[in-house]
Amino acid sequence: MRDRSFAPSRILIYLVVALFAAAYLAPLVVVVLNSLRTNEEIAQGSMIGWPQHLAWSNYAKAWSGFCVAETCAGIRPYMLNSALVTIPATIFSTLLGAVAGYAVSLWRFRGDSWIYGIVTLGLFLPQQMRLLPWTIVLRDTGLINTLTGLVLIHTIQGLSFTTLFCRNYYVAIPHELIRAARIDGAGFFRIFWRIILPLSAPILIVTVIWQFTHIWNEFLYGVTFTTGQQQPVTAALIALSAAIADIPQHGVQSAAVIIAALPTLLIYLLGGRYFVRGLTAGAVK
Amino acid sequence: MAALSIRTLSKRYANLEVLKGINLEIESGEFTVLVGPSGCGKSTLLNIVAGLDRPSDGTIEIGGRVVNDVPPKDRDIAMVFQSYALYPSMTVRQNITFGMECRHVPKTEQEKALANVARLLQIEPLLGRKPSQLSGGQRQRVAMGRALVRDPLLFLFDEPLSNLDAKLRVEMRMEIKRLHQRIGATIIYVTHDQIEAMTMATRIAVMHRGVVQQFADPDTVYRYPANLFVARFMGSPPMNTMPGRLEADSDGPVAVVGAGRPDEVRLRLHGHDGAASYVGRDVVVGIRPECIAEASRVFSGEAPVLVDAPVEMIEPTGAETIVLLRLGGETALARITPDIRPAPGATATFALDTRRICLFDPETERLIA
Amino acid sequence: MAALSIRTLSKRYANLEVLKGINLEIESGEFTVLVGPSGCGKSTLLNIVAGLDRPSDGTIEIGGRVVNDVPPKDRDIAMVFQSYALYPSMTVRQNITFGMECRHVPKTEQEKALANVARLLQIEPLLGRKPSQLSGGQRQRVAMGRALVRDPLLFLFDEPLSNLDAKLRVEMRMEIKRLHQRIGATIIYVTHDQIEAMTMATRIAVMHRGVVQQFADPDTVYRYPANLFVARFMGSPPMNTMPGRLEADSDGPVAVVGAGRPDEVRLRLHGHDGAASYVGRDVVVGIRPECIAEASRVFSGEAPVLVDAPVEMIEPTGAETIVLLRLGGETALARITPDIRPAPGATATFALDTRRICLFDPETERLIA
Amino acid sequence: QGAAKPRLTAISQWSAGSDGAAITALGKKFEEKGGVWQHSPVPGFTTEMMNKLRAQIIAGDPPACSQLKGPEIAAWSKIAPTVDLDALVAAAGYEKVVAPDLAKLHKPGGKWIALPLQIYSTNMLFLSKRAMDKAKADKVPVTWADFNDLADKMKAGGITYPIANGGTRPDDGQKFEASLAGISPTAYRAAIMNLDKKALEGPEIKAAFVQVRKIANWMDPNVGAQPYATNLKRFVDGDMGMMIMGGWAQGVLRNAGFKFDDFMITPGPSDNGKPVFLLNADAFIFWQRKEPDLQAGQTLMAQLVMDPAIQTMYSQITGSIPVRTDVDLSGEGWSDGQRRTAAALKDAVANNQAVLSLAHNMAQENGLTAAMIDVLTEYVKNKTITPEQAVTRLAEAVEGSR
Amino acid sequence: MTETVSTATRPATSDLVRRLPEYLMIWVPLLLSAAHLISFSLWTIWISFTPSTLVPVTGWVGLRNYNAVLASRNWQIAFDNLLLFGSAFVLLSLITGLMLAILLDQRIRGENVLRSIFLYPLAVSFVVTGTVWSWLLNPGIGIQKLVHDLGWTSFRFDWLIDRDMAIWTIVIAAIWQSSGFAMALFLAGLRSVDSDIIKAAQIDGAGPVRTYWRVILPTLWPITITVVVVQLQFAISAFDLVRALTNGGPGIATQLPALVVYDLMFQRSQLGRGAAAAVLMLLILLAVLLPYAAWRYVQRRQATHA
Ligand SMILES: Nc1ncnc2c1ncn2[C@@H]1O[C@H](COP(=O)(O)OP(=O)(O)OP(=O)(O)O)[C@@H](O)[C@H]1O
Ligand SMILES: Nc1ncnc2c1ncn2[C@@H]1O[C@H](COP(=O)(O)OP(=O)(O)OP(=O)(O)O)[C@@H](O)[C@H]1O
Ligand SMILES: OC[C@H]1O[C@@H](O)[C@H](O)[C@@H](O)[C@@H]1O
Ligand SMILES: [Mg+2]
Ligand SMILES: [Mg+2]
Repeated sequence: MRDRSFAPSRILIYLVVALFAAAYLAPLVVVVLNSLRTNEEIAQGSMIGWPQHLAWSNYAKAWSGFCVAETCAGIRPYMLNSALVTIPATIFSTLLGAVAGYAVSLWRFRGDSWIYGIVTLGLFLPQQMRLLPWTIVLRDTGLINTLTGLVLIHTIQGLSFTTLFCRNYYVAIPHELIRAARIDGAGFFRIFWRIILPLSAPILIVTVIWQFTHIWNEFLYGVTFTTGQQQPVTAALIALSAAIADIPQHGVQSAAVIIAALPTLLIYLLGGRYFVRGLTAGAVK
Repeated sequence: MAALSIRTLSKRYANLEVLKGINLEIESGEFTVLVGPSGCGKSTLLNIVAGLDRPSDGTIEIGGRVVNDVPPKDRDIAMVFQSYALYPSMTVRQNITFGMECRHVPKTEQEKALANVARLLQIEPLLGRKPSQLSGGQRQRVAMGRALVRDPLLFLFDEPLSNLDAKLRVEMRMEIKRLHQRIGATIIYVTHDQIEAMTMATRIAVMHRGVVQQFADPDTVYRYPANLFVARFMGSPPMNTMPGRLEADSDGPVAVVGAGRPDEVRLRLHGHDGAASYVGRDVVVGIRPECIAEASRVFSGEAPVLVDAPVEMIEPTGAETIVLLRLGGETALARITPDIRPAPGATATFALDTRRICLFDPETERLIA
Repeated sequence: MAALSIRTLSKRYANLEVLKGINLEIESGEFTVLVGPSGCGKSTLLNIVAGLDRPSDGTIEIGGRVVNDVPPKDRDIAMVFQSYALYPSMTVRQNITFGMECRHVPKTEQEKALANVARLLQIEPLLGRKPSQLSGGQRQRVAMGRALVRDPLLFLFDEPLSNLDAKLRVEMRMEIKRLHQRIGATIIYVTHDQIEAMTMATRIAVMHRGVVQQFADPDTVYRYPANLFVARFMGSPPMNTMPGRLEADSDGPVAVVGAGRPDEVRLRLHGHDGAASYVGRDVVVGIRPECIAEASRVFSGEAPVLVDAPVEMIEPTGAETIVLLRLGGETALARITPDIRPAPGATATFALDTRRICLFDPETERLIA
Repeated sequence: QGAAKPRLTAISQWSAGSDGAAITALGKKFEEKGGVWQHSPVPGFTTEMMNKLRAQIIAGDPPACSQLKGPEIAAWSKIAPTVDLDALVAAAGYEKVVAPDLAKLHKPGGKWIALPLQIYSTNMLFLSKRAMDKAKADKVPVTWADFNDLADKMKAGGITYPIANGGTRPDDGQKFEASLAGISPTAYRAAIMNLDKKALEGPEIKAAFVQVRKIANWMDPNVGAQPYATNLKRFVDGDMGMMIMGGWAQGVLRNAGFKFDDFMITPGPSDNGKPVFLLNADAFIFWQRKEPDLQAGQTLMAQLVMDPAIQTMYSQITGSIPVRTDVDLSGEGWSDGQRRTAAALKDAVANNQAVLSLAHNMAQENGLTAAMIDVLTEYVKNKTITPEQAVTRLAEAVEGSR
Repeated sequence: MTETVSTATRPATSDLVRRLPEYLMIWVPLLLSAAHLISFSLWTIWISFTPSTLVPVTGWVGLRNYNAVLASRNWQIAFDNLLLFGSAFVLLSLITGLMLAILLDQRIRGENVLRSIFLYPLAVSFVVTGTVWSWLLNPGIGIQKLVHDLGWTSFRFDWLIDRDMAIWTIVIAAIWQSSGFAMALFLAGLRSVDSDIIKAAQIDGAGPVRTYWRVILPTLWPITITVVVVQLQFAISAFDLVRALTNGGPGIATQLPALVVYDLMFQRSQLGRGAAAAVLMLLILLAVLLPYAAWRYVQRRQATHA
């Protein structure tokens, strides 16, 4: 129970927690260690081991050295591409989802629950099913091979999650607040902007974290709908890992994995506390 | 000209009829209190008046203008909510000026209006705070400020005090009343606390199941409740209501409780004009607990009717003693002076204020006299 | 033997001292009510008695046994919580028998105990339901059932009625009282509702800021509040307290309010023995609103003291009229009969029950006489 | 003036390692000739490359040129118009120097629409010198019996895993195709290339499965699904002995800094003593474009691909052999392995023992290939499946996927 | 709460024009989202009845694609795996998440750090998770190799290459990646349990185990259901992770429906069959979601009636 006093059982608790923490950290530790070992060193022994001398060069190579075909600029340009897709798509899908969730929860209109139900079903529609239809859509909108196209895809697909979570969060906001504002003469947008949005930090943090990591980590659309220099960072990672015509580059690959994961890891570490809070507000309704 | 007139107003949600043909005419400057048990439709009515909800039927006029199709902000009303509904992310100042900002009132005028209201409500020191930094009473005041600053034709209050603790509630009650007297505004005030209703209203509308049961000044509602519902709803402890019979002797009508029993109680009626036609029939006899008191009590100078009754239980509250007694076999409550503590089980003598007895038709439950 | 004795009990949270040297001796069969404003430490004290929290200092004896180191389940107590704390996933039956299950009471005995309690509380038809399917009053009863089934030395109630609406609260209050009379249990009951305290307690402990201000029977607390805090806390509307001076003439001591003013009020004191030493000094004069009434009122057969006072405002509540008046320049509330409605602004005559005046030392705020 | 500056948009999956290096070199040549080289590598598996290609085609914006090979050339040519390369091929005299079976794949409608660039045999046998020493063997195995013998010897010589191998799907497929083709090229052609029902259930198939099981038993089970390259070091060090692989492994070995003296490359086992060549050729298909600069780019690209110097350059980077049979491999940049591969091709063609690789998508379209490889990979990984069961399953897979 | 603000005034034409931006802002994204979901699903259903291979074509082949998929070993294995993987993963991640939540609920030191440790895998892409776990679990280069190198050569941990156990490696990696999500929800649930209930249980004499088991955990049902649905959805559509970790192997022992769909559609160029497999996958999803939706509906009804 929530009791500080009983010592032996608390030692056991700390022990178990420590074990779990170690298990959860292990993969990260392995990758970090490998990112500091040379390929030869890894090939000698196993994937798990201490670096004999710190091979910082892996990072240099991962960041700006290794080649994807004729481009030898490392992971750097791909990171930028990913950012160019992820940041706007995260912002758009979050904002639109917030507006939609706000409309659905606080301004009920005819047919809202149907639309809302369908939109949330989108959480469950398998990705593979959408690849070809998106191809056709992007063709018809002329957005194929543009980052804009990817932003569009991620914005629309992201709406399912953002709408669901924002709506679940907003239903707990007292309706009287909206009523008061309407009497004050505020319209739909002013209410959203001045009253709802300032209350939304916890849920916006959740949707931003969620959208950001999902879009950042996405691969299939990223390689299919971009060309050459626009590819996302996941493509560069795959180029490193799926190299069939090469000796495994585990050291560089590890360094690249870490660099590529930094933005999402950071966003989780910084927002993690709010994430848990907002997640509950948004998920359990 | 009526400040507000509501005609044959109905409201249905799906197959639930929440308001059934409401008619109300409210004069300018009146303090109308809507009371009724939870779910009777008070908030719905208020929301429709405010324009936050649409009536299914009927018309609403504010200041002589039909407003059915006018959006809330153009109805010249202000509303105070039970939860205060202060904008949590704005300071008190912004909460109060937000409406003016929406209506594009010039900054200087905003400032002036704000200063006026803040002075009136004595919330000047709070202007920079966020609602979360205010106590319940302060929040209440800010909510009021937001309404006052509009200077509207009509104020709508939806249970503005029900979130306050008892002490603060009494204070704020007086404050609102004083405010009403000072600015002479027209107010519609929803509550389900009948003490609030009695003490604040110029007229009370008692609602039940979507119907206005009675719309009259507080004294009328208290002394001549239109029906059993109103009789039992207003007053705490509520009016004692006992089955009885109406008889008549040479001196006039007599209400008999527990007729035929050895301990039957006969209550001579005075000035109950409508009673005549009920002689010989069953009635419901209503008598308020404060009309049953210790034997020495004098009711408005008249010699009281004295009755002996067995005491079942007493509850001394300090300021008075509540006595549970039996009248003609029926249970009734009496409110007597705190000094006197009749022993449970014994019989004591009580003074009755028979002039204030109410009679109801047991079928229609309506007031006879 | 005391059912519970608490000695020099203190509790600190970090640098906050929540309880400061509490001493209480509670006899077997007593109904002790702990009252006090929010945050004064009532729940903390109860939790410590229950063993849910540890005291920083002091000892607790239950039934003569020091229980400081005894876990809650072995203290022979039962507790009813404000939120009822029913186990939401269990049926009413399971809620009641869970404790016995934990103590490995044989099934048949569990059934018997359950049946007893269910009959006593008339909750037999509810046994199969989940808490979510119960009304507030029913939940309350189940929570009580869970406590009763233990048949403990000591019952602890933490504001068990505060989640109920006014009507139900009054009913449950009576029910608990009857229950106490029937089973003769020792009860400690926390509330911040002083009507509950007055009507239920055999003794009331008034707490404030972690200190027991007064521990006495309800009448004593009401009539002889140990200090100004208790005087103002108990009673609604609260006791009028006005600065005054104690003088003396040949007939004995006189309390003067607004001394020197043209409208000064002189109140002759009777039987205020302790007053003598304060003659010529400032005092605080306390008089309960129900001790100021219409001129015709007779207080326990004595001829009342009559006073003329300007009326500021009236609040007719139906059952009575609350009058805001001025006594020697000080504001005071009176409770008069509902028939009489003095006009605000005019002067009216009031009867005063001077025997029940309280005097307090303005420095120590303690009761003088 | 007048002519547009040649520009080429190209898609391939060659993004890393020797593949990446080779195509990059090709691009340099293209630019040297005054062209604009716009290559889009699609990292990942062939599937991702094809997704990309499909998306471009559906969008009406196919690349001027893309990687594609084997029967897929015919299949894909049906969904979008391709370029008629006959004139360019004729001008380069390419037809004469390309093996006829190979040529057929690149002119599905009778006209050249795609150009093969390099050739591998997927059943070359790589022998580790150190392992041979440990086994005290010096004879290069010719037949499967020799091979099995040598493996046994290696095992006896203390090599726990005589076969170095990867665990990917093509790796598993290669073991089977090498076995079957080595046992009977005729049966291979009938069963695998022509899908003859009787041949599919014939005794050669069963014999091949028996041989595959032997190979599987000599492999390190711990490899899991890792690519073969993971084991290259152990192979060179002599901890593992032999590897059945395509010549691309040379490129990888060289890239990784291993010396060519450490291993030997020879045609895979063939029971009739004559080399069997499991043909795998990478090619470019050319998609119709209206833009003059792209058309000019396609012409330039086609010329480059058929150019013996370019093919030489390319193969020397990747470890393949040129498509052109008239390139002289005696020069410096060529390895013994490549020379042997080229010789084997010549022999095999002469003896009608050059067949198309199943594992590398040369024999059948992808759907069928994948269905067959399902059976093969399961068989390699699951030793409880008997050869008889495997035969039945393979036939069923072919049936089910038609 | 069913009560909501409804639009008060019947929109007159001028009103409509004035409120156009807000209508656009609400409806355009929502309709786009709904339209893409409906049309994509319908499109896939349509394709599943056509003879499409490399690219979509018109035509009608009835149930042929469905029969072919259902008859294939790949699908059968994938389906069986889904049952095993789905139930094992959901159950174990639920238990793991709950256990972590209970442990963190003990007011232990460093809770923030620990919570971050259990949450960070959520930030990592499935591809990376798959790759890294394939390193760790591969007996030739991972944990087994490490232990062997340390001298304990009889140690075996080779599930990745064991046909029967390989599916469990996916379970392990998936749990590692997503049990933090379950933990977060459960932790919040535990924290919102009325502390009076726990006190009541203490007085009733329930020990810690009994208190959790009988009193606290049963209140977590709604959260549990949410977790189950989210994890189940993850299990059913698991793709990147499996592809990077086992790619369906050894052999085809770890096929899963999502892999089969992708493989048929894009690797084998059998669009029609791939679409049929996708529709079958959707049906499996519906089999999970419909009971959930029904449960929610009943719950909501009960809530409004209470
Ligand atoms: N949007 C709605 N849809 C369906 N029923 C509703 C809606 N809004 C209110 N109701 C129902 O209408 C009835 C009246 O509700 P209303 O809020 O007006 O009651 P009230 O008198 O204000 O009660 P309270 O004192 O509890 O505030 C209730 O039964 C309520 O459930
Ligand atoms: N765990 C704790 N840590 C710190 N302070 C606490 C803790 N528990 C209670 N307190 C403080 O102790 C004081 C007394 O709290 P307690 O709950 O006993 O008051 P109470 O009299 O029961 O009030 P209420 O009527 O509101 O229930 C409060 O100021 C409260 O904030
Ligand atoms: O495994 C890698 C090899 O696969 C073959 O199918 C391709 O034709 C080669 O170009 C490639 O290097
Ligand atoms: Mg209401
Ligand atoms: Mg408390």
